[in-house]
Amino acid sequence: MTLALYNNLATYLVIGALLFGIGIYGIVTRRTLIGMLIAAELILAGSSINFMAFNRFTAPDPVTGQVFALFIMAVAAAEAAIGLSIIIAVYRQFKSIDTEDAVQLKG
Amino acid sequence: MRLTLINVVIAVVAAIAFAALNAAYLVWAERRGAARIQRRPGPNINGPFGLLQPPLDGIKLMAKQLTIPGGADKAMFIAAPILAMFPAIMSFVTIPFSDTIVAKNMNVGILMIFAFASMGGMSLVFAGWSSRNKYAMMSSVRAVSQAVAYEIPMLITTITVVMITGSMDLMEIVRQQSGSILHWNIFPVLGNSHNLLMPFSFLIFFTCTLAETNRAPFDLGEAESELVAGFHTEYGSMGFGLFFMGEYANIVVGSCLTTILFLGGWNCPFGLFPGVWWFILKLYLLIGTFIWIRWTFPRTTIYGLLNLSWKILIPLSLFNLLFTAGLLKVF
Amino acid sequence: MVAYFTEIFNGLLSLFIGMGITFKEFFKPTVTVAYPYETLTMCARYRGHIELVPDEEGNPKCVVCGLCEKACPSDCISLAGEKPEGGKKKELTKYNLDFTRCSLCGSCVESCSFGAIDFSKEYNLASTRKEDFIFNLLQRLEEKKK
Amino acid sequence: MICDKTKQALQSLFPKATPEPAESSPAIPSSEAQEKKAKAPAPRQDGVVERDYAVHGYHLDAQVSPDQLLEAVSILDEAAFFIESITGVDWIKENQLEVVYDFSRYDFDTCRVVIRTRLDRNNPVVPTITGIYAGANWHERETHDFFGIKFEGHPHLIPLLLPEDADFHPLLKDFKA
Amino acid sequence: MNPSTIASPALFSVDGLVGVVFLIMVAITLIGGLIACNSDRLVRSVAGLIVCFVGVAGIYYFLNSPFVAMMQILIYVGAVAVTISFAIMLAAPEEKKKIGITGPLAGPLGFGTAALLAGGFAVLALQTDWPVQAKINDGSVKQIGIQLLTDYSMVFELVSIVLLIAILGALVIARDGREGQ
Amino acid sequence: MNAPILLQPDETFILNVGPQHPATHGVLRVKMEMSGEYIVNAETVIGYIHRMHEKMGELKTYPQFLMNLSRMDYLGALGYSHCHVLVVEKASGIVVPERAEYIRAIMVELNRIASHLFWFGAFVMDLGGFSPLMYALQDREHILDMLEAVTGSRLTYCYFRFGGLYNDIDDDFIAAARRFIPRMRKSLKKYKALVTGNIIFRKRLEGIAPLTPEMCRKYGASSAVARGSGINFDVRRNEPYSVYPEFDFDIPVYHECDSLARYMVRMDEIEQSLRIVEQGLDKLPGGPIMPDKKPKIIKPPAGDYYQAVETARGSFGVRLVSDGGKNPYRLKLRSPTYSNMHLFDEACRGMMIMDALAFMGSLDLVIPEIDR
Repeated sequence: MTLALYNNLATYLVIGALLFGIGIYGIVTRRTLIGMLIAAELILAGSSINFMAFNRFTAPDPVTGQVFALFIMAVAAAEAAIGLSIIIAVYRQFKSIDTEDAVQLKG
Repeated sequence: MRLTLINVVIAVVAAIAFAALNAAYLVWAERRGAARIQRRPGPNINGPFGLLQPPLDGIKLMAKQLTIPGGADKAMFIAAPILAMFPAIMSFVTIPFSDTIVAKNMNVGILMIFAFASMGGMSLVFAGWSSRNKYAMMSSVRAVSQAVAYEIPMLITTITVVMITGSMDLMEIVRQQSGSILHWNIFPVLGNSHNLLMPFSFLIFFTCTLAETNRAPFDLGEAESELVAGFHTEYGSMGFGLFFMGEYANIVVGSCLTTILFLGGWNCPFGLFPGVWWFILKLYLLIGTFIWIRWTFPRTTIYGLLNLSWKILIPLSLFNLLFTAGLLKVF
Repeated sequence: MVAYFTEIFNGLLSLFIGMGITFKEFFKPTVTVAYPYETLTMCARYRGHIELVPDEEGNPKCVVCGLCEKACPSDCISLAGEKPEGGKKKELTKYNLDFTRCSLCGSCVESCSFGAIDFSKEYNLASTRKEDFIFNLLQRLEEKKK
Repeated sequence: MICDKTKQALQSLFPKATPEPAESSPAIPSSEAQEKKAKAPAPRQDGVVERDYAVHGYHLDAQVSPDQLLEAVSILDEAAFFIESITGVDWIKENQLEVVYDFSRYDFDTCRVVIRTRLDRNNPVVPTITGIYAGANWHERETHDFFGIKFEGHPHLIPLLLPEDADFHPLLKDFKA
Repeated sequence: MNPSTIASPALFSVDGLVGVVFLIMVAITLIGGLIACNSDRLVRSVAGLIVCFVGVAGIYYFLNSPFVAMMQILIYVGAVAVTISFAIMLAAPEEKKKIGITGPLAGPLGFGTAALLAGGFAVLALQTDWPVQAKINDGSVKQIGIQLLTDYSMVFELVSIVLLIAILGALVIARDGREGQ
Repeated sequence: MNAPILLQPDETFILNVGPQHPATHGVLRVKMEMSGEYIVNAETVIGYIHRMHEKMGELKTYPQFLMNLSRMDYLGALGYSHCHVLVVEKASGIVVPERAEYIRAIMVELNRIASHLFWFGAFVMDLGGFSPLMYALQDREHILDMLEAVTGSRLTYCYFRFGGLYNDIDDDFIAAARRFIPRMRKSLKKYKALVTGNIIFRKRLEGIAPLTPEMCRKYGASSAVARGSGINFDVRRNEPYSVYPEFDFDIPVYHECDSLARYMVRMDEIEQSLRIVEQGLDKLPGGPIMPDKKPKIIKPPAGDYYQAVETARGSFGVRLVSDGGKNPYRLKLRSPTYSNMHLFDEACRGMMIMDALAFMGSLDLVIPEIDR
């Protein structure tokens, strides 16, 4: 049975859920902004997998999910660019990318 | 599924063998070629024309101890050279050498090569970072900016070709160029587009290939007069050997891609007897040009390299893209 | 705009010119000598380490005046001689050259007014031991005589 | 021409000695008697002497006291001389160290100027000229290495050519290796 | 498509090997994800991220869409990971700094939350009886292109504007800091 | 140098370039304080192969010290010997036969070409081009062959003697030199097309490391470093010595002050040296190569003497302080690269490391000559 898992929707959904969980765990426990960004990318990947899986197994239109995954990628790329430029700006300001050190951001 | 899987397994093995053999003998060719250009004999002691030099060098490298510098990130230090080889071998899987010699033809073949080529840059970053060596670190920073800068014009130029052929399938791209040299994408006089700017596309693409494979004159990552040996300063033994093989495997992949996209793949220039030999001939002519260029020019600077990409290649390739789009609309 | 394109064009042209030159060189014959397999003949004035010059009978011409020893800037020559019983001239009993310190300046040969020492044409001297380069020139001369 | 001007300027450093007598002072009467210099029992007096270029290879030879040094060097700097070298000479018999500054010119108005100053061998201290000629830095460090002459105010007076921990001064005449 | 209805193929049959490859892909995805979130050096995190995304790309390949799989590698590995590692090199000169948890409870709490969420989703995924569509997409790029330029053309344009703004914004933010020096 | 200079002094790291680094041409160490690729501060550390030639000079007699000079600079050895013999001849009043002076000039100029050729190759190799080095070495080999046939050695010649020469040149040498001149001119054309005109090469050097004439003066720079900064200074012209006034040659001067100007000066100098050799061969007088009367033991009268010559690397000077004895009382060797190298610390601030190393190459360093 295990070797036929690739033909099963639930497998993909579980993988997506696990990635999502890993991402959430990372976001909570990570202390640096870059670490958080990496964790956020994992969450996005988890949701992408869900879209792709539904696209493969259940969607009436066979490309909708793929299009969504592509959009998620575009948004993730934009997010990475903006996020990292913010991180660099924060670093320039505080000489650290540790969230604890950047508390002054709260104003 | 049955045949493809076996094909993939065979292909991966064949690709590794091809890459390793190529790497070994391209080193020999490079040394002989450089020697000829400099009017020296080059390696000529081991075997006829020094042909046994590469395997002996390989044995020497394997016999050496792999030293890991203190303070280095061990796991990544070991992983980096493997990561350098991996993308090139994956790319071989989808490269069609002829009508029949292809491991797994994909309808997104170009994309696959670019996807894996983009991983190559990361291996330099990891190697440089994990060595804990300032020269290696500087080299990896250079490698990143170089990889980013040259991927863009390369992809734009590739899109130009994809627009002409209307396919990302490498075999389909070659098939559309069948016939004489005038059908090839480099001079598409009789092809499905009459784009006069294609020779320039070819030049842009070739330049980007040089830069993406870290070859002279864009070998800033291992600029020996500045960074000693760059990202592989701390590597010895097969770690160095893998980087070396990876570099040559990347050259082969880059040349294969250039051949397929612009030089008509396995088609003959006169439209006769297409076959794998034409592909091999073109491939090695291109690689010869790589070697020829390396031993002719000095190295660029890092800002010269970035200026070339952002100020010359990207505007020109974008203009070329628009021109091609307009041409396709008109005809 | 025109300048932009002329620069690109001229740049490309210079690159092709350069490649043309290396292409031409590619087909020229090699100029190097595969050293251990082929060797060059040394020119007549080549200055190797010094060697004692024999007279017609094969004995050293040296008269043990010691000028070479004095002329040497690096003190690499040490020689000794003694008057044999009944003989008029001093005879050479020891002539050592410490080649590890020699800088091949040729002062010794120049200082010799009897033509008793000369440069050898040996150039491929290699050894793993320092002692191999302390030459006993007298002994070398005797070996040559045989 | 620039030689004369520089000579005038340098001579103004020595108010009490009138220009010509300084040259014919008993210690150094003329360039012909130069040979006696080393053997002369009394060290040379401060002053400017014009030398025969064909014999000595320089035009002006000025001996100044250490506190006049900066002034003399400034005169040369204003006259656009470049620094050729700085070195020392150990006059052990007179228990003195001499610091020799060579200056020359880039233009065709050739004039080589040598400025020397004599120091007590037991306490050789001389002001640095790195403030005027940045290129004196290494030359002074080298002179410090070889003679132990201290250049007061030098920004980085550590051994240059000798090992970092060298505490010997090899060009002193009483140095034995 | 109830799991129980599918017979498991033999291990050394072709289908079985495909299954093994799939499991390897899943494993490297999860292991990569764990490395990305748990390593104490950021560069290792990036390496984990890359491994994870290569695995995700493999999973996409199994979902019959090689195009998205390749785009996943191209964009995430070639662009996002490179950018992140660039940022690490620019911003984190001291790597030895402890990147730990924010408080004594944050670890267990984070783990609890994550486990709860992931477990919930997983249970939901396994319990629901998903409607099954027999039609399987052919993974063709053409279809995606047509969809992008017809049904989703507005979104497509908006995404390009978002990307443009992101690039400009990133440049502005990064430059501001530099001029402040 | 279009890139903005990103100087963040609080985020610098120290990069040790040397003593075993492929770009430093020997055992030179530069401690660079870097901010990314930019140099904030540099400190050159020299002296790794210091041999105390000056003390050796004091301990040896004049003839014994002769061969030390050629060890100072292994690429342009003859110029250094020339200076030493000139100052001792001047001090002891030895008159050198005209033929010997002509031969000296020819030899020194050939040696200068050889040195510049090696520099050319090594410089292009610093910039990453390897083949020009081999081409330059091939041309240099012709010169070395010629010099070897006359002097007996290839690199560290001990050819000049007080009053004349070690031995005379023969017809073979003259024929070889005459053959060499057109061949070298042809090679120069090749270098011009292969290297000088190359866009990559020019882009790397144009505007890099501008040295103002004022800075050259403060550091006492000479040779191409000064002439590339618009200073028309060549000891052969400014203080003519030997038979140089007899020759018609130009001093190449460039006003761009950048690394390319320094490169161009040296390449033009090769051409000028060829002209000198050509004229020297034409004008070569007959006669002896050693003076008729020469003191048996060299004992210059007490006093101090200075002689400067233009070697391949710039204005080399020997200050001889004699006390009338057999040994010099003090022998100061003023080496040109010492002053030229000193510039580097100040000039490379704010430069990128690759430009700084290109700049270092353009200074034409020979480390034994700095360290003496």
